[in-house]
Amino acid sequence: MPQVFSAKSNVLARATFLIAGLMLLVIILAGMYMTPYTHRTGVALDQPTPFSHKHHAKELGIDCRYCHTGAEEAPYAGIPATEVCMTCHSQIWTNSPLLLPVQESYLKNIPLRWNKVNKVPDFVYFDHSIHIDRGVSCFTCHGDVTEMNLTFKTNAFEMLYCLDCHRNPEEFLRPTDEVFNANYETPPNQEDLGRQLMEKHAIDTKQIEDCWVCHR
Amino acid sequence: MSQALHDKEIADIGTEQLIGAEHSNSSLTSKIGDIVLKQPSPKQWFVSLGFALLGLSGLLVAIAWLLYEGIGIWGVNIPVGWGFAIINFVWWIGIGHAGTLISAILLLMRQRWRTSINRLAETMTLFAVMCAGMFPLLHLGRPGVFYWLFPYPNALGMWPNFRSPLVWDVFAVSTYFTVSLVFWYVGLIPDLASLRDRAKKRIVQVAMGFLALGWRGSASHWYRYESAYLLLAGLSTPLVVSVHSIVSLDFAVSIIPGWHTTIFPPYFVAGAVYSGFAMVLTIVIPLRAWYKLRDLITIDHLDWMARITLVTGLIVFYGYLTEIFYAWYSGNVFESFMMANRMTGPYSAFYWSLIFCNGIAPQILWWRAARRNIIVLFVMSLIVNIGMWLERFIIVITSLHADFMPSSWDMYTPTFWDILLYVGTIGFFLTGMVLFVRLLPAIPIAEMKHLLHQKLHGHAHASEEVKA
Amino acid sequence: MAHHPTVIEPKLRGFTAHYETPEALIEAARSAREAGYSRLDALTPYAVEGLVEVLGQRDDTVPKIVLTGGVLGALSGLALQTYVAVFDYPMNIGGRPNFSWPSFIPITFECGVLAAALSALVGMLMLNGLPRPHHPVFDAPEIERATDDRFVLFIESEDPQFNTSETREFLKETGAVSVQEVIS
Amino acid sequence: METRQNVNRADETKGASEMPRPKRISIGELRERLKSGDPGVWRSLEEIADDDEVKAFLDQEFPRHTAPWMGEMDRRQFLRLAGASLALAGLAGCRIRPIKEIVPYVKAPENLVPGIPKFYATALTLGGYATGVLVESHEGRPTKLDGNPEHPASLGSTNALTQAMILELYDPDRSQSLTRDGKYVTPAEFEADVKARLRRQLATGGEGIRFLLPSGSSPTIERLFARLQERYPQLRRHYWDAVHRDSVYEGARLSFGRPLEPVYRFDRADVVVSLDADFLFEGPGSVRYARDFADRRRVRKDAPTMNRLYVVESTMSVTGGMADHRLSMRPSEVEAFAEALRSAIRDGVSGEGGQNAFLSAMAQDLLANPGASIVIAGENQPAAVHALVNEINALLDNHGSTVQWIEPVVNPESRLESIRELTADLQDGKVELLFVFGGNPAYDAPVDLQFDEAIRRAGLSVRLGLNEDETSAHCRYHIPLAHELESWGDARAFDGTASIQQPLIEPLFNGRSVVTFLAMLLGDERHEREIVKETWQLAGLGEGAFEDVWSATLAKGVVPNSAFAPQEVSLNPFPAVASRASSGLEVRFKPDPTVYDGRFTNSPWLQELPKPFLQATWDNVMMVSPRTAEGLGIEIDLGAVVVGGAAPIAELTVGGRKVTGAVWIVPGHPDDTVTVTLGYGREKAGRVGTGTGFNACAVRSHEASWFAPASLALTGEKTQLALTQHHYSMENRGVVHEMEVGKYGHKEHHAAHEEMNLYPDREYDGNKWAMVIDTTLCTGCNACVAACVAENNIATVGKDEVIRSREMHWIRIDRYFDDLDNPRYAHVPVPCMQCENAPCEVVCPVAATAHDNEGLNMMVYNRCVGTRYCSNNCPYKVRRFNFYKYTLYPGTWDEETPVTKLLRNPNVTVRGRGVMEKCTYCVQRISAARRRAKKEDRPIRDGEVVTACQAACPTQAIVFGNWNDPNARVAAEKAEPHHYVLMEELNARPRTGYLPKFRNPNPAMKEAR
Repeated sequence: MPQVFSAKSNVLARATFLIAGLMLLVIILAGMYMTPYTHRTGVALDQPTPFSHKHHAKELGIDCRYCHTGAEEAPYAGIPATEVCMTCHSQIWTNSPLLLPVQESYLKNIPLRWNKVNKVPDFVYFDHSIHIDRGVSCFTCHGDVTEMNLTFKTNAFEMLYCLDCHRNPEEFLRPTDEVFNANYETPPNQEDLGRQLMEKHAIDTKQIEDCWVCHR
Repeated sequence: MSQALHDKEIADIGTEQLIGAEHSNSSLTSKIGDIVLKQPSPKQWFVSLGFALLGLSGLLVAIAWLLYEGIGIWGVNIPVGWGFAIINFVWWIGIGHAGTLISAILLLMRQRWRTSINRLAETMTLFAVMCAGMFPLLHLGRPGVFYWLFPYPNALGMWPNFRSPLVWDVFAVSTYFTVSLVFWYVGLIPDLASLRDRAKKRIVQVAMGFLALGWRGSASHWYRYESAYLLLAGLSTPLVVSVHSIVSLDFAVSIIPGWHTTIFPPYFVAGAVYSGFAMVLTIVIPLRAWYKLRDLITIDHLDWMARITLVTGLIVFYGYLTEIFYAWYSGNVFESFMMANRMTGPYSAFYWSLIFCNGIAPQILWWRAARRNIIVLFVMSLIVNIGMWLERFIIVITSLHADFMPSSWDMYTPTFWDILLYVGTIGFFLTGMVLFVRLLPAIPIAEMKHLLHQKLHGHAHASEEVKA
Repeated sequence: MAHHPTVIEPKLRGFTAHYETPEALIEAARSAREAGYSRLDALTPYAVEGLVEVLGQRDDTVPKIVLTGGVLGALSGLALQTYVAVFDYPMNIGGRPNFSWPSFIPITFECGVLAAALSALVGMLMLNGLPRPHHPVFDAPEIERATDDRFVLFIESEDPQFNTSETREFLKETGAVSVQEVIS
Repeated sequence: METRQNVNRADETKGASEMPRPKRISIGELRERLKSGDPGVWRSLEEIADDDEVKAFLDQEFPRHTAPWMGEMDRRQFLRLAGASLALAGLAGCRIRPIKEIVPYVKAPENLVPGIPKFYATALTLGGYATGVLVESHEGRPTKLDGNPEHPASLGSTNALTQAMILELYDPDRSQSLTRDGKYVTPAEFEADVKARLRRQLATGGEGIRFLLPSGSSPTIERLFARLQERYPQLRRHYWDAVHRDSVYEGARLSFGRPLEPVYRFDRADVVVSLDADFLFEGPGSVRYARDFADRRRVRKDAPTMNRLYVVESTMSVTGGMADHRLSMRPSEVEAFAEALRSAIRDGVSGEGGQNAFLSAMAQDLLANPGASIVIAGENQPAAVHALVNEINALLDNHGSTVQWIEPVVNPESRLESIRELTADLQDGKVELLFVFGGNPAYDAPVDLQFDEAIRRAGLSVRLGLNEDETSAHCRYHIPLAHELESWGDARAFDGTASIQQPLIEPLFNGRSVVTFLAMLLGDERHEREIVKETWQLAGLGEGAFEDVWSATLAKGVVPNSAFAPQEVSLNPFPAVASRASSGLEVRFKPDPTVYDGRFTNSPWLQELPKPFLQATWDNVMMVSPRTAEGLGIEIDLGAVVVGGAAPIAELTVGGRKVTGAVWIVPGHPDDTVTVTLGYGREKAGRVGTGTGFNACAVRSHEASWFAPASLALTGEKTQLALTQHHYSMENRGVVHEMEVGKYGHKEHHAAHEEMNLYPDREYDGNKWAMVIDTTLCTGCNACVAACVAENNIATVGKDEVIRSREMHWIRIDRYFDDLDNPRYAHVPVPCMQCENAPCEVVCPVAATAHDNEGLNMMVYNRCVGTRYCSNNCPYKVRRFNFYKYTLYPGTWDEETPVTKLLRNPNVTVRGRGVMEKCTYCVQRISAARRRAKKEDRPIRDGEVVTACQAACPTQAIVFGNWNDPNARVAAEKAEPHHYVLMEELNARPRTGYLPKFRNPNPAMKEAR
């Protein structure tokens, strides 16, 4: 009887088995790698006008709260109303083309439409004010915005990301008066400091790890 | 074959007639192999394929509409959160068990009569488990995220809840399927090889050759093969018991009167085997007629299966009686109401037909005449299939529809879509079986030869020792 | 895995001898061993007891593999559950303790069985050097009967004892139905 | 809850009123524009839709209305898109784009911080009587109503109807535009037309001008009418309410010579006798009455005593369900009973056995409590009964103490007379100009008057209404009426206390309020706010600069000391009445417990609210007693394991008029009586209400306004009712522990099980949330259910789904009774028990439900895969499953009419298809309180977290709080000796507990219940 398969087929046959196994592994790894947890950060989105946090917050030293007024009392930090921009820009750079959209918005009473850079899903209830109040700095989650010419998100707000901090806040907490300080240096004894702050603010990881803290 | 030789066999294996007298090694190879390679399929094959495909298309429609519209198209409600889906799941899983039992447990028990029907039974297991496996996925409110039931690293930092019997199910069922598949395939390898070597068409040669993995029946291969096969059997035996025990825990772990029962695992397993054998009979009886396999699947095989059916049937019936006893003996208001409600409540008709199907009817199998009467056996097998489905219906529905809070009691009525999905899975199952019979050796060739050899030379036992 | 020669020009690979019954084959194999042949193989349609012992090819590694696989599987199953429920994300589920070991038994068991079964399959195939769709012996005439009703003894040409004329003679004497050259 | 002092209210509204309004254009122009596609008219949806700006807003915001998104939206833009929201019908296909946008303000309104709800005080009226409410508003969207603790008619509680008025505001079926004979006209055209006719009336002093109004108590509207009257002295006002109180005022006339309004002081009454009065559930002040009544029934360690309630009634009412002793009789027999009671009280008690035994024992009880008892007669009883009752109260020295008389809050003239006269005048062609404000007379006026036909006889009929209903169909003009939450106004409560109504939102559908409309007739161009303000400037609001007092009053929601002073009354005894009791079957009309007189027929929330004692939804039925049913050959096995909803259809004949509807058996209902409720069988109610139930008004004639001889016959057909409870016996499962108040402290049969647990106990050292529900106080009014629906974005699923037992209510009121003919009822509100050893959690394969550190049973919707295993394993069956995408269902129908999305509570996820949901103890409120407390570095105070059901409950039967706080009310209630939990033997350790149902039977009448 003649051979059904050529000599090469032996190698082939075994190769197929190996490849199948490898593929499985690759798929799993790829799946893990492609989770948003590691992705879509550091990408600046187009905006109606190329607003530079670096210029305003760093070079001019404007405080976060001047524009993001809600941060301290409300769930939403808030995006400044056009009139806030116009408080200065009605005097300076009045004829800069970059500011046309802003002026137009102000005159025609049509809001600017910014693209959302940092967002969490609808079923996540995030409250800026309480984080600020407990000593979580803006820069802890949003990265050093004062170095951004165009704004991008530095962290993907995935559940694990939030859990990192909700599980061990001591690594991130700041004294409340340092929350808005862009030039804050994390002290070498952060761990101890963090624990003191947790003590002070009665922060209980047992409590902030509950599902209902974010999902309702 | 000479008359003398024939007499000798009779002497060898007494009255037991497990393999036609006239058979030799080559005749076995050709008889079984030709079903796949040469012999044109009988018209019944096409008819049954037609029905099967009809059912299959029904399944597809039912699933499509389900995914589009949502669980609401079914009869489920609050309080009866589980309906046909889970009933069918348990039913199918149960049916699967016969396959493993026949091929694994009976192998360990040295029951020679298992050979020749075991391949069919194993295949049945595979398709039954596939049918069963569909339901837990489809009955999810959000089938799209079924994979949350598996533990895998993810950006949520979330894991399944390993305390939940449903997660146990995921592991049990997938393990059960994988192991059964391996067992089935390993058993096929030598037969695939002999088909490869008999095939005339190149394409068939390649196909069979590919699946046979270049098996050439080398002595050392056979040795490792046998020990692996025996080990698989050894593994499947506890597995098959664990699987239906775990399925029964879906109910037993809960607190619902009628579910919260310690006797569930044993009597679920018994029930599984019970229904499984019934299904084997339902499949085998027509098959051996259509393919003229009466000499390979003999009346003795059927007799044996009937006996097992009877035994397991008795265990199941005992289970029912125990339930009734507990309900009375516990003095628990919920338990006793549950039982009273089963017997006299709105679903009592189902309960009593269940008692008939699984309790009364099987008693006829005490009589040898009945066991060896094809018609009786076939009807019996159907009754048992129905009975076992009813059992799951009673367990799921009557327990839920009137449990703790009288204010929440309500009825469950299946909808058209419930039924279509159920019929659909039967279609899927048949399609699988029908195609299998045509495409792969439905009876293990090598093992039959081995059986034949033992039959001709009585030293079966000596050889078994060596094997073990 | 068994390494295998890749060859171009056909040459003699050895002889195959066909027998009617397993008993005949066992006898032939035994005498071949006594004659000092070592590179032997026997091809049979079903497992023939006692053959490997005669050929001295008995190998009991498969059970060991399966045992290891099973134990490892079970342990990793238990480990996963414990890690999740106790260390990674402990939750108060219905007031149960974090380490509710009784609930972990089923999955532990299933993992064990799964791993064991898979290692049985893989172990058996690898030790047998399968898959190997191409093998010189397949070039032997009538070899297909080895999966049908013939019991075949195969003596490789690599065998130090191998000698074209003598080996053929030897096989004839063992009562082979037919002796074939394997050329591939 | 804080009430913001709302100083800048005025500016905001001014600002709002500056927003672009549609230009008034002529039909011709309109046609042009409809062709050209210029968005100028609200009604032209697609045009609006095509307006890029609007579309942009809609696209932008609507898909996310369901989530806490509203952060960055400008109030005015919001109002504009809200107004145009119907346009979304065409745009519903919005999809969430990978990149979401943020739309900040252009000019941020002061005093509005996105994400922080504000609470405004206003008042809503029913039958003219005001109930003070606090409205929760998110970025200008009113989302939830709660009672105003400052308001006498509420004291912080509400009933189900008030809860549902927020949905009435967003009802997508509200009329959108001004029409003449069903075709759109511009307001300009309409005003021109009307003013021309008014001018013609000047000559005749306006004798051709008629107004048909529902009861109202607004001083401003009175003032405007006064001004109209100056101009048109002959102008006449007529009144009509389907649920009228003629007999109350007529009774007062008979007793005191002038119409007066009774105000009852249940807080002072030890013995209460109700003659067919459902005072705990219906009528002015019922919410307050329920509170006062309950306060005398709250059996606790410190005061284990309670008042005693006798109910003699001709139907099965909520009040009757609370009775310690109850006697049911045919409506016409009550009069005789009252007569007998009067003589018993006046001439001393005599007679024993049967009814007399009941009567004499009751009379003795009354006589034993002079000045501390109340006898109260129902609105549906004739004036004679009221006169008799007034006399009885006088004999018992109750006047002035427990029964006070004040000047009528609403116009006391007889509604039946008033509408009869109007109809007559219409038929005589005397009516030139007919204005129909609100109400729905074409549907519910006495059928024999054929008022609907009569309307057409008017020279010009103008309808001001929320919906284009039956009445609008008969009127020439229909003008969209602004909802009370959209307009300025004022109204008085049952005791005369005045409140000022302020708008929470610009009119969504461009409606106008009665005030604006009247002002228009007067040619008064001022904004309605100014007119209302003027009223109170003239009336005076109290000391201090008016502007300050004004805003203070707005913030408070109540005009200080505006309650009417009690009047001195001198009683003229009532002559003996010969019993006019007829024999044979009688029909008894009753406002529907959920859709009232039909104004809520299009409210899915109320349609799906189970009706007390029926547990039926989406239908009204003819209620009969078991015996009567037997007589009629009706077979409904109320004892069945599962009582199906298949109800026989019967034909009810009253005075030759016929109506057919479903019959249902109500244990405790008087024999030979059939109770039918109003408000159903409407033809033009809207997408939800049209075609539900049968129209009782079709047999409700002028003479037989409340009850009449009738006959009932089965037609042989059957219909399916949507019941929410299918088994009525407790099956000895101790769901309710009943005991006589005398036995307080005696531990009876049920001894507390020893706390045992296989597992080490979990510690809850922080807040330990718990709830206690007092079954003695629960009247089964369903206010909690409605409040829960409103607070938690709970979907309504429609009749078919309810029939399939898929209703979504997180809290339900189970109703049990012990006997068919003379039952005792028990109501048990069942929310999630928040078990510590929750059976549901263990079985969830994905840990979507687990425990938090405060012992709450969390349910995470976005994790749920929908196995429904948790529900199966829940012994209390409190979990609810989204079998379909219920956001597409009646009243939730977001995808079709996104306007209802504005109603969403942004702090509660809207659940999608295939997920389980359940009561969360209003965790969103807990969370808000926790964050507030944390910021102030203090623990959460007791009473700081109030669950929606607790807030609404008129009798305050629900108490919620931190069990670990020794001073918390809930801790005290948990410590009550008779506190129990459901199915304790399951050791699920529920956090929700119950107090037993105490009864206070009269020792003298054990046998008669």
